[in-house]
Amino acid sequence: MLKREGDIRIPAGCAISGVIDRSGKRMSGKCMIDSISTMHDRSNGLGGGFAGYGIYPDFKDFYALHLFYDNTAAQHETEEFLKRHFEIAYCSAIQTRKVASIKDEPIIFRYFVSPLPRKLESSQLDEEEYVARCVFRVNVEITGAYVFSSGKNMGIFKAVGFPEDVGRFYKLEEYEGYAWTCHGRYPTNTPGWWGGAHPFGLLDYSVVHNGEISSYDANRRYIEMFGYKCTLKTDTEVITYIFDYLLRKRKLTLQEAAKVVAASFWATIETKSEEEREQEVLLRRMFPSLLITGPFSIILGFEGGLMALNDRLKLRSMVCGEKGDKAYIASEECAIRVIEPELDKIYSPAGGEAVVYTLKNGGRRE
Amino acid sequence: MDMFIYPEYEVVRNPDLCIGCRVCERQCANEVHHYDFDLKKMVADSTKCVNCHRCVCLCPTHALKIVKSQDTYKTNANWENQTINEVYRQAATGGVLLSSMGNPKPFPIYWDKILLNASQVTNPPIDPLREPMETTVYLGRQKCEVVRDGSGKLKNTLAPQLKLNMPIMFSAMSYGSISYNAHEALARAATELGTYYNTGEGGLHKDFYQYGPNTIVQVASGRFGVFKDYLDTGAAIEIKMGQGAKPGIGGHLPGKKISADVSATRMIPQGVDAISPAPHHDIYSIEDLRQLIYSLKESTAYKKPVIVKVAAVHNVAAIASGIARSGADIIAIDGFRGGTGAAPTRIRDNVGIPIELALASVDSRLREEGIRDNVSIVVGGSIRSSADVVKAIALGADACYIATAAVLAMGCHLCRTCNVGKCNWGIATQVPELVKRLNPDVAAERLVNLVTAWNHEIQEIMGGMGINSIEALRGNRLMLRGVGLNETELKILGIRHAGESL
Amino acid sequence: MKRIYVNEQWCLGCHLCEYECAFANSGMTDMAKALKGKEIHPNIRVEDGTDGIHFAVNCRHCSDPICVRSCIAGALSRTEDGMVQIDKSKCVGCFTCVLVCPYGAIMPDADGHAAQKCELCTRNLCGEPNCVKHCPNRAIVYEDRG
Amino acid sequence: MAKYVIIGNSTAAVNCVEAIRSLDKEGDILLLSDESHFTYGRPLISYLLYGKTDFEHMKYRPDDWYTANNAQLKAGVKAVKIDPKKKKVELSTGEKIPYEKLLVATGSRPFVPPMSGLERVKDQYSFMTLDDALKIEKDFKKEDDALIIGAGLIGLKCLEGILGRVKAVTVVDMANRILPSILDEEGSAVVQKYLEGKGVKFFLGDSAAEFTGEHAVTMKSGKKLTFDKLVLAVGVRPNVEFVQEAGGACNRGIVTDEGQRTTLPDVYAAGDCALSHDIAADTDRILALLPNAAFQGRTAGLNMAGGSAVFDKAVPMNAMGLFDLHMITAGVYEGECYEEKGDSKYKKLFFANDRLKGFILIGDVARAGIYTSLLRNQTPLSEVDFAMLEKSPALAAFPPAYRKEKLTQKV
Repeated sequence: MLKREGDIRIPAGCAISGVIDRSGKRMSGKCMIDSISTMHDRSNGLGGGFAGYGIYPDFKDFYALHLFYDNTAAQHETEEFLKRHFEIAYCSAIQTRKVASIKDEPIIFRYFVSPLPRKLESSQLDEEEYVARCVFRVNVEITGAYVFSSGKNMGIFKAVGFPEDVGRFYKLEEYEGYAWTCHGRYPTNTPGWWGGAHPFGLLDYSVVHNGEISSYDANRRYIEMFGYKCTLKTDTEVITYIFDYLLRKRKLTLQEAAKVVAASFWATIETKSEEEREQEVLLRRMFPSLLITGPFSIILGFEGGLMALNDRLKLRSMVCGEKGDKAYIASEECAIRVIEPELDKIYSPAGGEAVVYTLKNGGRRE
Repeated sequence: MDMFIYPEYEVVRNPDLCIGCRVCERQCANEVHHYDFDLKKMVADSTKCVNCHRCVCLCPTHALKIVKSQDTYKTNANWENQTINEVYRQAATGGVLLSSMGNPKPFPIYWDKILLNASQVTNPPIDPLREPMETTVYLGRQKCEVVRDGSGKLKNTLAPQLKLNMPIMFSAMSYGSISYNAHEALARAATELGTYYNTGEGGLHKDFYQYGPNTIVQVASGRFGVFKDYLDTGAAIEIKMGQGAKPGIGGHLPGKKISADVSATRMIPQGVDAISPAPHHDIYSIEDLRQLIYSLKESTAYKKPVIVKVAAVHNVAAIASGIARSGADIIAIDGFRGGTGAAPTRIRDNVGIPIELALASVDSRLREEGIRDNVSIVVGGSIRSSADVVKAIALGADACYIATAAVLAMGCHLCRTCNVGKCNWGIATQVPELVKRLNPDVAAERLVNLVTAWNHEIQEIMGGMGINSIEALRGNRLMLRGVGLNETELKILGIRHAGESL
Repeated sequence: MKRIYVNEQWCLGCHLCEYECAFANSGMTDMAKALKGKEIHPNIRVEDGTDGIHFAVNCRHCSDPICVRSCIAGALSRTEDGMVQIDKSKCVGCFTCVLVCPYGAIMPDADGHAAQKCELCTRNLCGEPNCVKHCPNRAIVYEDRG
Repeated sequence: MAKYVIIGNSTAAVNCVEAIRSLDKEGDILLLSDESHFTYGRPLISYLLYGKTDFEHMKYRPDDWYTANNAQLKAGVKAVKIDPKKKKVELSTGEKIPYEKLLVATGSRPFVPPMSGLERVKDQYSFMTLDDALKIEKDFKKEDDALIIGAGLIGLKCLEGILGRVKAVTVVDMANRILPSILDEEGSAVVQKYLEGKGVKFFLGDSAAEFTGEHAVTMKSGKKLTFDKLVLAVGVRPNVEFVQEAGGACNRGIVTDEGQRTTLPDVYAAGDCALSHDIAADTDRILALLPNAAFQGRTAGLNMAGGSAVFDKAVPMNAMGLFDLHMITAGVYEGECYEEKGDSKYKKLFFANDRLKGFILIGDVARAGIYTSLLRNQTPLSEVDFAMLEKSPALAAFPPAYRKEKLTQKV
């Protein structure tokens, strides 16, 4: 019998796409559905998903937890847990529509939460770490429950199915965000599980990824030293944790994190200016086990922006396009052209070259 | 009268091929061969033969071979010939049996029960001839604070590290146990390769201070040749707590090997036995070790990483955990098959555990405790090939120590009689005429060749896995699968059985 | 020009070079067949000195070769690139060359009728000096040292 | 006009040409020879008769030597006079050849002391040139008895050449031993015994009183000998007359400096006509040896072409083979002596004042050049392990620094 994510490691080939309006103007999720649907053949119907940023302006100070439940027992147990740790501002089932190709749907719920102040204080953790640990506990300890989105003013929507169907399933045309990413999955040895679809998120970080990294177990075994639990055993999961670790915990910049994950070759570093050389050598020496090898193209979503990054050999296709304030990232150019035929600029970033698009009014530091 | 013991190996000469050049005679320090002027031919006395193959290799007509003798006692699976002979020897001498080099007994070799992965379809293999394939390794503590200067630039808060061009270093072999020329060859090869060799516990000959940037200086229980200049000269300092070939046992270099030069280098009298105590008498506990580590760091201004070398013993994971918390930058673990210039046979053959299991348990333990990046792990004790190196790194090692392979490259034929001091290959000897047989030009070149070849193979294997930097291989146990291993073994190694999917 | 140089620091006195030389110049392909039961007359000779000193000596291919100047028959000559060679058909075996060579590196041949000397294995099938190739300790090398 | 004119076409002349060409690829070279042959190894004439070589193999240099060296040979002409003022050489034909630099390499000629009745002997031969040898080759018959007057190098090499061609050979010499110029008395006896073993008859300490007929001679001792062929090998005289008549200094040979310059401007001399300074005996004398002629010719050539060369290592030295008996000797036989004598071995080393003065090796001549080098370099014996060298010539006896210099770098 085929095992599902978490029992075994699932490599997958895929399609990714992303868009951001740097002016902060919000777009409906429909553009992403249109974009990803052009790359239909890069998916096999075993997973699709979206992440939207800026979609919950009314609850922007609350962590939006999206959960899958296999059954109501799991839901009860989880909600008990959530109540013990959070103030729940609002909770409801996530609205979906019937789509013929989307089957066996779990119970899908959304909670806007804020840590209980006394609990948070006694934990001696910062707020984000507190939330992250709670997410891990639900995912590891409660059978049949799975938190698949946990950031503020952002949300991940994913399912087993072709991505365009998933988008319609979640009625994404009704959501508006300043940035979107999406993913169509082509796993090679799983029946596909809802939780295993992309994007993978932790707090406000979300990752869509096309590739199959060869460094997986080196990365996983390292990152797990810092409290992360790779329950899905997917590349996307470990990549998300790596960025969370480097950006949130170690306070690296996006560019620095990119130089850890897709480090320049030693020989390339040799050719750089002394200052760059020192910094890059230092990063490689500090975080050698977070170097990711093997093919990948990822879009990292974060509060206020998107980052596109390829593996250092650029073993996966990925292009970036710009039109006015809008910036696009996709596995294939067609996925951009279909939603913006007239681009100011389109190019293919080099392997290891991080492309960061942030909101003009200040997103995160690069 | 001593019991006559039929030689274990016999010299066989093909009379049709022997031209009587007498090269074998001139090259055998054990005086096995001589030309008989009455018989007008070469003759050999196999009782003196140690099976070092010097004569076999140098015979220009390949007229010689050495074969296992067929003489046998009545077959007995329990009392094998060697077992019986050892009883005879001890009955005759009353002495502890001595041997050299690594444990030759047929214990399982886990390296050979582990298979490597390669990319197919979903993930491309990488061709090292076309793409960079990085094998550079930095050894030392990686854990550090992220600190920025005023301009936001990252400051280097790392502890001192060692940079290796490939994850292979030459393991400790002391000057005294091996010859001046062997030491020179190791030093020069390490320098050319961009890696390190290790002085062992015999101090560092003045002539070799020039290779200091590629030298690891060892501080062992005998403290031979340890003084300020020595510590300052090395790139790193290794505290030797134990050795895989003889855990729990000290060292004993007989006085006849303490030549004038060895004496000066070790700072001990000439001709007097050099005794390394079994323990460091200032280290009876982990906190004592911490003191020594910091003493050494203090005396070298915190500029050099400190390595603590231990033998792989049953409790190695806990020991390593203690070391990782004691200020050491690198832990070297020496498996039970590691070589030696001399060890009591019973110790060599019965004490310690395989390096594969020790490494896996140490790596897992340090990760469980979240302190794996406190230290680098270097493993030795019979790393026989580039495949062993790759498997060791995938199990969790940062780099490997090689010594037996290195002396093999220099000419050693594993006759395992280093303790006698008459090494016909000029390696494990201090006899000037024998030392001369090892031209460091040749030996260094062969060492460089060996390691370069291994490194090429490592790159090929990594490329096959789709990994283009050695960092991404370290601890990447998914790249390993066991064959013919039981559940316990798989669990300790932290790998799945072959056939189990990703 | 590449010449043979010896380094007595590494010479073990094994005398292999003498046999390899004799074999190389035997014209045969089987060493045992070439040398078995025969006295060898190599162009290279190992000197075994006192205190474990050994070194091989063969023609130095001098830049101003006294043997060539002294040869009464014009049998010895220097090739364009500097190798000292002997035309045995011209040699009458007067051994004036033996008289003058300060290295003792030219010698009567096996039957004593002509002189013989090292010609760097250019006249046999080896292609490169066989003594160098087979020296187990690189005590004999073939290098261009000017 | 030829820049360089060389009177002679043998060893000194050839080495001179090669030396000139090492410095001057252009200047015209003209060789004048009264022989009509391609340059040949003069000492080979005995080997020609002995059968160890033939006319073709006697050529001292390859066939293209003259053209390769751009040297013109005028053969069969005899130079008779030098005009050093006008810088011209006059030939017997009266032709005058101008030169810028002139080498006199005229060699020597047989010397025949006055012997009563010699004119009665029709079949008398000398043994100096290829023509002499060719004549002997043609005339001497199996049934002939040959008489050689002179038991020196020329006489005995002739003996070696003809012994197999005639019925018997008798050698007479005024001296009481053979090869007095290269052997000591004991050595002479060893070689004489060896030659007697080959059937040669010696009459030593005796000389021809009168040739009483075409094939008969009466010795001073009164002994009467008969012969079919007579070879006169009493001695040689250097051809110094050109230089002498032109006003150049001559003693028993042409006087030169260490650069082979005669006292005449731009006139050089080399070979058997020129004096050498024998450093072993510290005396000036003719050293009629092929290597010596070569060294001198080369030195002269280099200097003629504008170089600055010196030849200051002349020592008497000989490698001599008689049938299968080889001997190598050099220097003078004075001072202390180390000796080894055995059945097939005769070895004497003479030394004094911390220097090797001379040596004699008969039979085993291996590596004799190492001894010669001690002599030529005047090596202090205290710097070498002479005890080891006494046993056999070995570089191991030299200091390690010497070996390093000689064996590990270009020499």
